Amino acid sequence: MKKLNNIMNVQLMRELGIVIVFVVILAILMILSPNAFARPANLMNIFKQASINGILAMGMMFVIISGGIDLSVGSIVALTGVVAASFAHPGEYPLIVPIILALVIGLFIGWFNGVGIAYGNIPPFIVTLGTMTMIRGVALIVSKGAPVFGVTDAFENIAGAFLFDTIPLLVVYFIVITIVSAYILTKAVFGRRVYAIGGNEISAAFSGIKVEKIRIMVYMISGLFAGFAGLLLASRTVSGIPTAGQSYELDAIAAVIIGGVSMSGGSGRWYGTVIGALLIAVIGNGLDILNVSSHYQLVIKGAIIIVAVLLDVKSKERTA
Amino acid sequence: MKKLNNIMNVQLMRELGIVIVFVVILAILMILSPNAFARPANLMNIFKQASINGILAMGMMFVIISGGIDLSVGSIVALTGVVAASFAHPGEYPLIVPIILALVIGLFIGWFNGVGIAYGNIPPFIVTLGTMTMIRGVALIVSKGAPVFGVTDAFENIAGAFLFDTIPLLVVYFIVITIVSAYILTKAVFGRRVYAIGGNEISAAFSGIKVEKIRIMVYMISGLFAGFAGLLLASRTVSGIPTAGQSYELDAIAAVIIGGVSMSGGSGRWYGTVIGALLIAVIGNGLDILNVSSHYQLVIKGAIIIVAVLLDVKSKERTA
Amino acid sequence: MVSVPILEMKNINKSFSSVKVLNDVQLSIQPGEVHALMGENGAGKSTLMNILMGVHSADSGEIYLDGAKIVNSNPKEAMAKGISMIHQELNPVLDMDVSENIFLGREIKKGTSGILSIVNKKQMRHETQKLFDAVGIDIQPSALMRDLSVAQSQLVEIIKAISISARIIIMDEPTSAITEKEVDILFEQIRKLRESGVAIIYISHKMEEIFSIADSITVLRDGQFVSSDNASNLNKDKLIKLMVGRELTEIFPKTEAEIGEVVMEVNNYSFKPKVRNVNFNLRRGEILGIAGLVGAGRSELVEALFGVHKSAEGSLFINGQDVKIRQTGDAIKNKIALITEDRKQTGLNLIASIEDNITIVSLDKLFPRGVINRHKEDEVVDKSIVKFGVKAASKKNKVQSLSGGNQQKVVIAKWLLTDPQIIIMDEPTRGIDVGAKRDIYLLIGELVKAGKSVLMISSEIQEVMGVADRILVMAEGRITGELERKDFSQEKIMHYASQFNRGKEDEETE
Amino acid sequence: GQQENGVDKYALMMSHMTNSFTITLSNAVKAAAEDLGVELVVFDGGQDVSKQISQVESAINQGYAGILIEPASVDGIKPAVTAASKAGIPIVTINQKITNQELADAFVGVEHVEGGEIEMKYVVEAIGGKGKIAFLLGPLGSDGQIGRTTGYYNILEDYPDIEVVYEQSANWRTDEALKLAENWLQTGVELVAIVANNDGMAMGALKAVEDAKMLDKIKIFGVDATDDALAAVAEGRLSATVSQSTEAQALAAMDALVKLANGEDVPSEIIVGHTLITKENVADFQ
Ligand SMILES: Nc1ncnc2c1ncn2[C@@H]1O[C@H](COP(=O)(O)OP(=O)(O)OP(=O)(O)O)[C@@H](O)[C@H]1O
Ligand SMILES: Nc1ncnc2c1ncn2[C@@H]1O[C@H](COP(=O)(O)OP(=O)(O)OP(=O)(O)O)[C@@H](O)[C@H]1O
Ligand SMILES: [Mg+2]
Ligand SMILES: [Mg+2]
Repeated sequence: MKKLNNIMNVQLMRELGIVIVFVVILAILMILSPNAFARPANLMNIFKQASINGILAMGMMFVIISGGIDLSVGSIVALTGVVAASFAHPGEYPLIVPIILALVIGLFIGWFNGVGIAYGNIPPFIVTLGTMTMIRGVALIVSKGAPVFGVTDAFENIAGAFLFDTIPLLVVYFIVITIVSAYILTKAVFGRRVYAIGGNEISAAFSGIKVEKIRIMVYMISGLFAGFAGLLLASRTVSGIPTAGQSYELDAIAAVIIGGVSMSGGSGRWYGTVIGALLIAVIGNGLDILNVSSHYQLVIKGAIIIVAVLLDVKSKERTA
Repeated sequence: MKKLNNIMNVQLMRELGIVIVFVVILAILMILSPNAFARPANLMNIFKQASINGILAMGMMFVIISGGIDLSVGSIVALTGVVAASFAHPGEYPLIVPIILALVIGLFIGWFNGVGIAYGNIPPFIVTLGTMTMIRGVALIVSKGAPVFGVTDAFENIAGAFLFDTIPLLVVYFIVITIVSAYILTKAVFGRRVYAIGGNEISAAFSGIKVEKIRIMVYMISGLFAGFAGLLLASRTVSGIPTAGQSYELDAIAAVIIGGVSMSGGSGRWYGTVIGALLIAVIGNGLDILNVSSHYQLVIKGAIIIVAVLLDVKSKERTA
Repeated sequence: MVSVPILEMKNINKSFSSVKVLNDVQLSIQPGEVHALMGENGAGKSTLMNILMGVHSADSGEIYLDGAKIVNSNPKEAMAKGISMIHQELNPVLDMDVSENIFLGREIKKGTSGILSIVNKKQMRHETQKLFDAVGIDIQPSALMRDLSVAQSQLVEIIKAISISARIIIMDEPTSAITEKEVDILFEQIRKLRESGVAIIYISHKMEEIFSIADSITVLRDGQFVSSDNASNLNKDKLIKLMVGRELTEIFPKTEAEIGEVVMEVNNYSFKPKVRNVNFNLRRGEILGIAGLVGAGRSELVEALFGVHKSAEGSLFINGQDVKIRQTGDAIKNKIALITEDRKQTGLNLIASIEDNITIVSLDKLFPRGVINRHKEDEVVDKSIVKFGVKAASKKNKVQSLSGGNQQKVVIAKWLLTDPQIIIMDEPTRGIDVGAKRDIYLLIGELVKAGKSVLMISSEIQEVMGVADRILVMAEGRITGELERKDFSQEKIMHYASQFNRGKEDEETE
Repeated sequence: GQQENGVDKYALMMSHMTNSFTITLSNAVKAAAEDLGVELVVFDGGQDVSKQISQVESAINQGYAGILIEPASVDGIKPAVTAASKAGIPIVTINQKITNQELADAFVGVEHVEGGEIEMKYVVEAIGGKGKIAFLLGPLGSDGQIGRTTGYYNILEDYPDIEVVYEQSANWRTDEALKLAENWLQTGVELVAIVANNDGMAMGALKAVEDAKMLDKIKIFGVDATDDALAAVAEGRLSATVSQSTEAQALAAMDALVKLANGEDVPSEIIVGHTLITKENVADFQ
């Protein structure tokens, strides 16, 4: 019995290292700023601020577990936001049109990335760097370089409304997408295959897995989530901004990797990614509240990311 | 004999796929714009514009061959540029001071990255994302957020002068750094070990190679080259700009990967990286000269990168 | 002749995540002896050697070299003290050439400026060629490791280890991927080394090898020291009993199964240039062996049949039906399984759990609605683990942490879970201990008894002869001979296996 | 508003803090707050509207007496402004009007269009009303870029002999502007002026033109009156820059915000004019 207990603890520590780090950082911020940081309204606020990056990170997680990378998500956010806003002017189209358009465009770009990688055999970094550049251009062309504004109230409410008058819809979407992603990754056969192709593509192919198909689907998921994030950002900012979403891909990748997913693919847990996204939001919010000047914020933010992952790695090593 | 010839050609095609793609793109641009693009002065201009990215790419190449990634180079460029410019005001310090400072700072940041990765066991993406953020903050703090200007003519001449009145020194540096890098990578023991740890870290360790030491040195090279690039950029723009170098890391990585170095490490040739850097510069220059509008430039640039690598991959597959 | 041992390991203890894998183990090696280290899969042999090399650190225990206590904290330190090792899991740097791999970490330099001095490539290739010539191996020093076969890679590893002028050479299953011709080369080298006073620690699951080369034998069982004795005091049965803890009768138990109708017919199968116009058929309840020398194209043939190579040509009939197999999924649908020869590359996802590996091919069958039921999966996997005797602390552990033999069992478990009709096994017993080998032979027997058919590639002639009902022999991509069980003989197989020129002549007349 | 040590706390939301203009502006607002005896906290939006919205939302939770905002986007910031006015917190936009300006309590600043017009008027004069010119634009879609470029074309309507041959974005960046100008100079087109949306890009163009030894043929113009640009104007290398009268903006804005917080009325629009800076008057600004 004792042995079993031992093993369980070790396992927990191993997997939850980053959770502990996260809790410690939360605790420090609460002590430093009990009146502001720890207030429920602010905690809800953090959740809200984590949502868009969290949604992107969920898609990115599939891609990285499969052994790839998706740099195009930031540009997808911009393009889908611009297109959605263009179709959300009062009295023109029903609300469903911009929603569907954002999702379909995201899905399509993801499909394009996936095909380039799976059938073109082009490195994921190059394909998605290429689409990142191209799609940014398309967003600028579509919007003629200027933000698209004048959207309906209904459109604004997509991200701006509340559930039960208390929970921002943004947070609801984040939670729903997390649950769906976690389900697919851990319960669905598809998720198992994503891990398999990331872990050893050749052995996956020998095991009858259609590697190309899975690969394309993974990028489609990332594209779809990015399209949804673009819709949400446009709704939240009540406009489609062609320069929006710049370097969002870095934050999304960082959330995933802070959460313990390996860049080389094949491993990682969904809740790590959630913690990663929350950690990034907490740092930003906490430093703002502590009134750290913005230049020093960069230094501290960078340091916290490194130290958080260092502690995670070391806690795993100790228990290994 | 015929068979040998055959093998030679296949080998050449395999390795030179991207060279051919490059030549084709050059030819197209020459046809489209014979009077402007094809002029010797412009060709030298392209070389000049490729230099800073080329130097960063050379350092990045070592990192990627060793199986890592360095996102911090753009921020290093900013910090070393700001510091160098601060010590280059007329009548304050001898010219050697800003030069040494830029190189030492770059080297130190590279060392820090390397230690975090080799001994901290933190994923390269995280460590260098962390330093990228931190160093950007430091650059802003040091410069108080504004460009540092008022440098000596001697400082301006570091990048601005010419060799034999014809070859810009920038190009000379790029060539020298390329030669040194190529030498280290292909001829020196150190280069073998970089390939070895990138190709199979375990096997390298089993063979008695000090993997940690090599890893740290690789990041130091990248940091050193980035420090030098920062010095050159500050000299070229006659000021130290704390926001300079943003997303330079993406261009450097792109140059390396377009040149055929695999993101997973262990393989790649130096001249591929040179071609990669030149290709990026050629695209930018060609589109500017053809006066393609900024929006469409993005679309075309992204498409060319994807297509270039696709053609490279396919030509290799056919001959393999 | 008890002199001072060149190496002594005393009271070595080692645990991985609180699972004890070495318990007070001892080992004593005399200079100039070949000392076999024996034990079942997972007994702790590789772990003990990795501790000696400084790859792992022991939890407690001492190591003495020439009577003086030493500590190795990394392989470089061990190598500096004259200890080198051929690792069980091959570890080439794939994108480097052969000579660079052989001299990895100790490159021949032109200058003396440390790691910035020039590598003398020419000299390295020259020296490599000399090493190869001296033992009669035909591999180009300038060839990329990536382009070598498994067998050639293993030869390179062997040459690499013996070219380091070491006083102690550890050989952890050096012959798992090579055939008798190369084994002979290796043994010749081992004898030469022994004469010059080098001590060899030799690990293998091939009994014949042990008794032909070993001077003394130490046996481990479940991480415990069992015994250490002169080889002359032991015989095969005694040794097996020490290893397994019980007697094993009959190494090749042959189950008689009823051989029925043709289930698979292969017509004119080609995957050029490795496989040329292969024709054969396989019957229900039959064990069909494929013998041949390394590089004969046996693996490529079965890979082509399994849909791995898109450019393969030819027709295939399963139960009389013409089937098109364009991808591995098609083969699996037609109830074919392929247990590949290289478990690390093609067989397993090393960073996934034992459980995930075992069920990966059968997910669609187990969970037709696409949703995984953990309880059901656990049940199925528990059964497999018991059935195939996979030794592991938990099914949630990564396959990576298993001993080589246990990894092989996971591959077999994974494929048999798909309930295949035709089971192709490419070197299925590579790296497997005697007990487990016998279990696999028994399993093959059970399979054919249940009306399934087995196509088995093996480079161990004894094994094919012991197990198969019929043997095909391949050379240079063609089937050069076919033998019924009553006609089996080593000479005949070797005769067919070395019919080289036929292939070339055909090529020229084509 | 909430009182800590009896001093009112105000928030300044900057779109970003990474160039001379934003740094000067935030420092000037800080100085103005100090003069008025109130506390000021500066937030950096990092050029990301959604981040700026989050910051305003946080500030509303923290009980600031008033919010001064330099918007990261003229449209996108609307939800934040709405939330502030709902919470009864006075909000003033500075430097940049927003689309739904009526939601805010006041605007203090300049009109980018006017800045562009002032710059272009001087360009026209300097080149004698004809010739080929090139535009260096800020990030496409940014308010400064759109406003100033519109200003350029407003003036050019009356000058058919001036031809805009190049119009590309260098994203406010010196190095990009340098490359772009170098490439333009390769084409052999005889430019007489390069007109930049800001001084950072103007300085890049200046370097390219000087390197090509063509400063006698091509004149360079910028906006922002950064220190290095002023120095270049004084040396006669840069033809002109346009000041956004940063200090005046800051003072007026802080003053208006404090008045609003204390229940006083202020005009809903306080426009501070741009000032053209050339060699003649540069000494007054250095
Ligand atoms: N890195 C590791 N982490 C966890 N367990 C390990 C690790 N390495 C080995 N083990 C376990 O230690 C035990 C001994 O393994 P080892 O590889 O030494 O066996 P072996 O005697 O070499 O077997 P084989 O004949 O199959 O190669 C096995 O149960 C194995 O699962
Ligand atoms: N040039 C090569 N490039 C890549 N893989 C190769 C190459 N040559 C052989 N291999 C692979 O190595 C494995 C073993 O090769 P080997 O030389 O044993 O060939 P084989 O034809 O399979 O021989 P055998 O008849 O012994 O099975 C096979 O899986 C084969 O696909
Ligand atoms: Mg072993
Ligand atoms: Mg084989």
